Amino acid sequence: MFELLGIAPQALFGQLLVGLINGAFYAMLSLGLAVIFGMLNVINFTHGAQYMLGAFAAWLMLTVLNIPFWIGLVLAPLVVGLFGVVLERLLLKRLYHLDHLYGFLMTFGLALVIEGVFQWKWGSSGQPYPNPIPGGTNLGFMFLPTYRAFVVVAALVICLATWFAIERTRLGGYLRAATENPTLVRAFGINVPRLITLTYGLGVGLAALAGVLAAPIYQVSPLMGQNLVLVVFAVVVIGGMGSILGSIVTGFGLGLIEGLTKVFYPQASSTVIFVIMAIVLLIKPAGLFGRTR
Amino acid sequence: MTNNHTLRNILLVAALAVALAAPWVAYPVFLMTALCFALFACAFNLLLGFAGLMSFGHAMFFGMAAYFFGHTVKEWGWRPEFGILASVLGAAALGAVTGALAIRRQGIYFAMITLAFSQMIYFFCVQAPFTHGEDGLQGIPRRAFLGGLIEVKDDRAMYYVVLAIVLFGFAAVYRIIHSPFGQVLKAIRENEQRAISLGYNANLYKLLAFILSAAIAGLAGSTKAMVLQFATLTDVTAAMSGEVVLMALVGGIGTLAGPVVGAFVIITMQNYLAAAGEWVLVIQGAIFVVIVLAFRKGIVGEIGDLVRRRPKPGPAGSSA
Amino acid sequence: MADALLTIAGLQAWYGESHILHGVDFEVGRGELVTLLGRNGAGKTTTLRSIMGIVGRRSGSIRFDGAEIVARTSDAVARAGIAYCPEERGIFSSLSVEENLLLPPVVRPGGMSVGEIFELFPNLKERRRSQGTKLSGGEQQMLAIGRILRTGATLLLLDEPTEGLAPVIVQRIGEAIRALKSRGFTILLVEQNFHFAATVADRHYVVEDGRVVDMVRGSDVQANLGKLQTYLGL
Amino acid sequence: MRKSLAAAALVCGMGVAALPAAAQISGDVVKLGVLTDMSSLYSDINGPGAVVAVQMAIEEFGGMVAGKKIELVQADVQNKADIAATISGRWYDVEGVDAILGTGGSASSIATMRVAGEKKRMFFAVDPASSDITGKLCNAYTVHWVYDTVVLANGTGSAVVKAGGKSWFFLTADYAFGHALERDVSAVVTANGGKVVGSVRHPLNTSDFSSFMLQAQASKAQVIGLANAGGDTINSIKQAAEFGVVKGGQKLAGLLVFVTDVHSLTLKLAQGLQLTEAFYWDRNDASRAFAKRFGERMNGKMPTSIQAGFYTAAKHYLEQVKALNTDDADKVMARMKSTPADEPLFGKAVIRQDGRKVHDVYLFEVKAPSESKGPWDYYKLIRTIPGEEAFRPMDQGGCPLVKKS
Repeated sequence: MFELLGIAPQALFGQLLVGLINGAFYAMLSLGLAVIFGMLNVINFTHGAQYMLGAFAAWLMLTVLNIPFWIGLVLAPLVVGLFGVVLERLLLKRLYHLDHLYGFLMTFGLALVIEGVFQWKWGSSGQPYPNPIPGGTNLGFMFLPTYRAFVVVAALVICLATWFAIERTRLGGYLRAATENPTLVRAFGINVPRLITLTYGLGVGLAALAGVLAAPIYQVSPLMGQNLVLVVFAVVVIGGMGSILGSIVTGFGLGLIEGLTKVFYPQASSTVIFVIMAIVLLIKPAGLFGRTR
Repeated sequence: MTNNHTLRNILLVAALAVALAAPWVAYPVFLMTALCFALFACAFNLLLGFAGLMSFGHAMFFGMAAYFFGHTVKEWGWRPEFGILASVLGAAALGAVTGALAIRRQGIYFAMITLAFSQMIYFFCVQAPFTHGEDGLQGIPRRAFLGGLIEVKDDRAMYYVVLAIVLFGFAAVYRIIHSPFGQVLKAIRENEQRAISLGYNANLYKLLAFILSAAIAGLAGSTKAMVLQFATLTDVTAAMSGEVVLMALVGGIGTLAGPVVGAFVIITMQNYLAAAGEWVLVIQGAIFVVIVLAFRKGIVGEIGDLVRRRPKPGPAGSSA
Repeated sequence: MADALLTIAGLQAWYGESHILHGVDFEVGRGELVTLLGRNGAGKTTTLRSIMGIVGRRSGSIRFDGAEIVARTSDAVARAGIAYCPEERGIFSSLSVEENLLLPPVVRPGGMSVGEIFELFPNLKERRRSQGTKLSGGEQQMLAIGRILRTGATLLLLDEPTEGLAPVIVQRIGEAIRALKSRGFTILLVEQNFHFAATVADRHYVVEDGRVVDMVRGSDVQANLGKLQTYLGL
Repeated sequence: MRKSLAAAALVCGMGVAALPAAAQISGDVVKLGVLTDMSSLYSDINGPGAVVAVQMAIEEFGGMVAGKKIELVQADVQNKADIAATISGRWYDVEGVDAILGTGGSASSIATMRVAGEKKRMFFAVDPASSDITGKLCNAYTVHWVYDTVVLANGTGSAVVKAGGKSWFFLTADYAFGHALERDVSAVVTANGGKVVGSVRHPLNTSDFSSFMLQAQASKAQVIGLANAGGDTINSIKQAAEFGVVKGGQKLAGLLVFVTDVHSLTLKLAQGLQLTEAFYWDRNDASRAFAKRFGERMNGKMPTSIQAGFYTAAKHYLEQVKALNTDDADKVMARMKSTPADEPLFGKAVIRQDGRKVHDVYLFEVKAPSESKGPWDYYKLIRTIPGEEAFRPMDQGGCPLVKKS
């Protein structure tokens, strides 16, 4: 059989596919983080905790209120997004005129509090979320679980819908303009503070949506998003800050690269993104899709 | 201003007295650890507070220096003072390499490049056999200083050695900030273009600041390894890089005393809040939120304001 | 003036710790075109920004169309019917020309239609799909003025619309401004280019050190030329 | 040198024993310290439950031993060796803690061990897995209480090979624990006539294992050995089910699985998994009674083997103090090592010269949902593995305390 670097090409194809699926999560998470960073100038260190909140909200809805996955998929991000709105109104809005270091300290502290409270209440080993669409298809080169196929499609749809909302609608235009020059946009009569609140809610909702999608695959545990922010922010930086398309493409792309690393040098699979980030920043300072302003 | 100077001198003398008496009141190993972190935070602050460069990977210098120290002293049988010297040089060399690349970018990009380098260093430390991975490089012997002149088996004796090393580090930071070099750094922080147009090679200054900061972080890391007799992966993680940012922020960026106070606050929290068990992190998180909302200039910054009683000084006004 | 659209009295403004305006007083009549003249740093731009509510802190009185607006946020000022074209033009690079044009929301009826704006500035129509910042300086200025005409605002604040532009473009901007005036817009113009200002304005206020120190009618400009040149350091 | 140390300790012990029989309790209080992971990845396995377990042991003594009060202090080690070293040092030196139980991961446990050795106080290594604790790093004041990597290998590893699982593929967490486990199990597998066809090392705290599942499937190995722990193990098992690994005819061997992990996975996903534990709450009347009391305080959660270990370690220590009328570490240690223990939860046990506590361990299989009669009814016993067979013989560990005869 023909082999490439010791791996059968068909096996490699399977690896690329699962890499793409993981990339879907990066894409959704980095999208939210990028939108928030663009608008609020805050690296939302609570992003991982909010991803966890999404998964937990769906799990609580299922176990306590008997709300099925498909409704939870819509409801949980709304609830968590609303929680984000409250956080923004109560706390984050006090920081916009300050250096983004304070945003880091605040969101980092919030993440500790949120994760700690969930840890206290539900312990560390996580809660089971049953797979809503079990089973799968044998593609010949691999067994593809139906749910994973759903995730990658759903993520694509969500990413494209977000892209469309930001790049092609009026509200998205406000958002892009306010990212560049919030003062002027406000002087045109647009309620920028409300736009910021909405943006934060949207970003948080996206994180929560990714969390709900993750719940049936990974264990729903309080620390499931703990180390995610750094990786996801690296994706944003590689894609080019402020570029929506960049976040999406880079998210999927890095999923692929990480997937390949898991085959050829698995130990390094959590480091490879940072290596790429360093190289990209040194060669193309504004990221792959970023515009230098 | 004279008033402030007198006050400052009184505070300095008082702080020194407290530092000398401390090991007879508090647990010396805890104090030594906190001192090492204080120096680490000062090194970080030298870069952020005075050169305006936010490094998100400073743990690589701190942690690698600890490994350098452990390896030279334990495996090669070096004397501790040479171990420290080697670690400082090693950290400086690492700083030179990473800094030369990182300073080509600014702001958040600079932070992300340093983060990327520190993640690579972390990976290296997980893989390299000499670090003993998750177990850590344990059981570094405590050897007498200066060829047997200063015995350090006793924790209190060790404390005074550590105090001397750390004070030396503080003095170095103080000298750097108040030298013409430090003035140029501040000028670059305020307005890089103007500094360049005045004929300063801004990149060279930034690189030097980065290397000095790395070296002092290395001094702190190796001293800590000497005190605790081990070097572990914790010291090279991104979490540790984040912790030092927190120390500087909590204490007050751009003040000399701020990072020291911040380090003591955070290390004390970790050690004494630990009894709160599962609530440690929640309490820590809540404190960070409160600091941002209410004591934004950090502990030292806020106290400085109270003392000066000025309505609204400029950002990062250096005090102390 | 009996029919003042904008009346400013005792306006003070600060950026952080620096006190920029020390009590500005002037008024603009309905349908009038008034300029603020003065040297660099006199406080002209700050006056416009204070009216819009985008300075650090301000006090005094700004009455617009009968209402006190000094305490309003900038979006509320805009919705009251004041539109602002900043000195740096503020074209958004992530928006196309058309998106830039359509960005400011309509705050009240009576604004110009997109078609009318394209008539006024035909260049924009040709380049409607381009990225906003890919336009030439003159086109960007046209876009910056054009986009605030749709909103139904009655008072336009234009900050140095001719800065850095070639004379032929300056001339076209001048024509456009006169057309806007004849269409009934009230315009408050900040200008360094005194010769340009003289061709379009009804009245000129002279700003010095954060205060209005003099007022010259358009018809009296020739008579007061020497005085004005001293003010402006020409 | 080592001999003379041991001799000195012995002489010292005899000398003190000759003194009048008044209680020799340092600081007039017997103080236990629980230092473990309270807030992070493994806190369900040890954590707050460990503190409750030690409290229960103290209460059984009525809070008093040898006429003195028993006190308990606790702290979160936060997965940092720094904190383990400073807190344990402070506890021994300043707060007069007589015995520490804990202390989480291997780096912090090894750090605590060294402090205990230096201060000559008791340390019960209850939760770490590293077999080096009673191997080349051993010291005279540390007892390794529940399990180690060798036990896991000898238990699950040999059982699975003997049941016909001859070819293995390892999914190994890329750190010391995972490497040790893979190494020890591989040795057992080869010794029993099996072979290792491949392995993949994943970074600690990986959440997605799909790529590794494909690799494991491609290896065609009969058994996929999970040389990881906690969330990594849970996620591996969960995703193995998702990718149809077990349905495809391959078997999973969870090398370190706790009852809380199974609870978190649910029987549907965990069924059929074979695992080795030193304690299971439903094994006998005594364990059930203990678990019932524990559950009353822990919201109905059943104790893990680690939490049970915290309980028995505290109890065993206090019994020695009671018998000897002293909390002198050397004497307590000498008695522990010389007197075999027999207690209801872990059964007959000896504490060897190298600090290893040796007791029977059990090979369990996780029940199918249909077999389970109620909450937490998860395991069925497959085989009892005698302690001597399960643990590494003392002379193979390389512990310097062991006299070469």
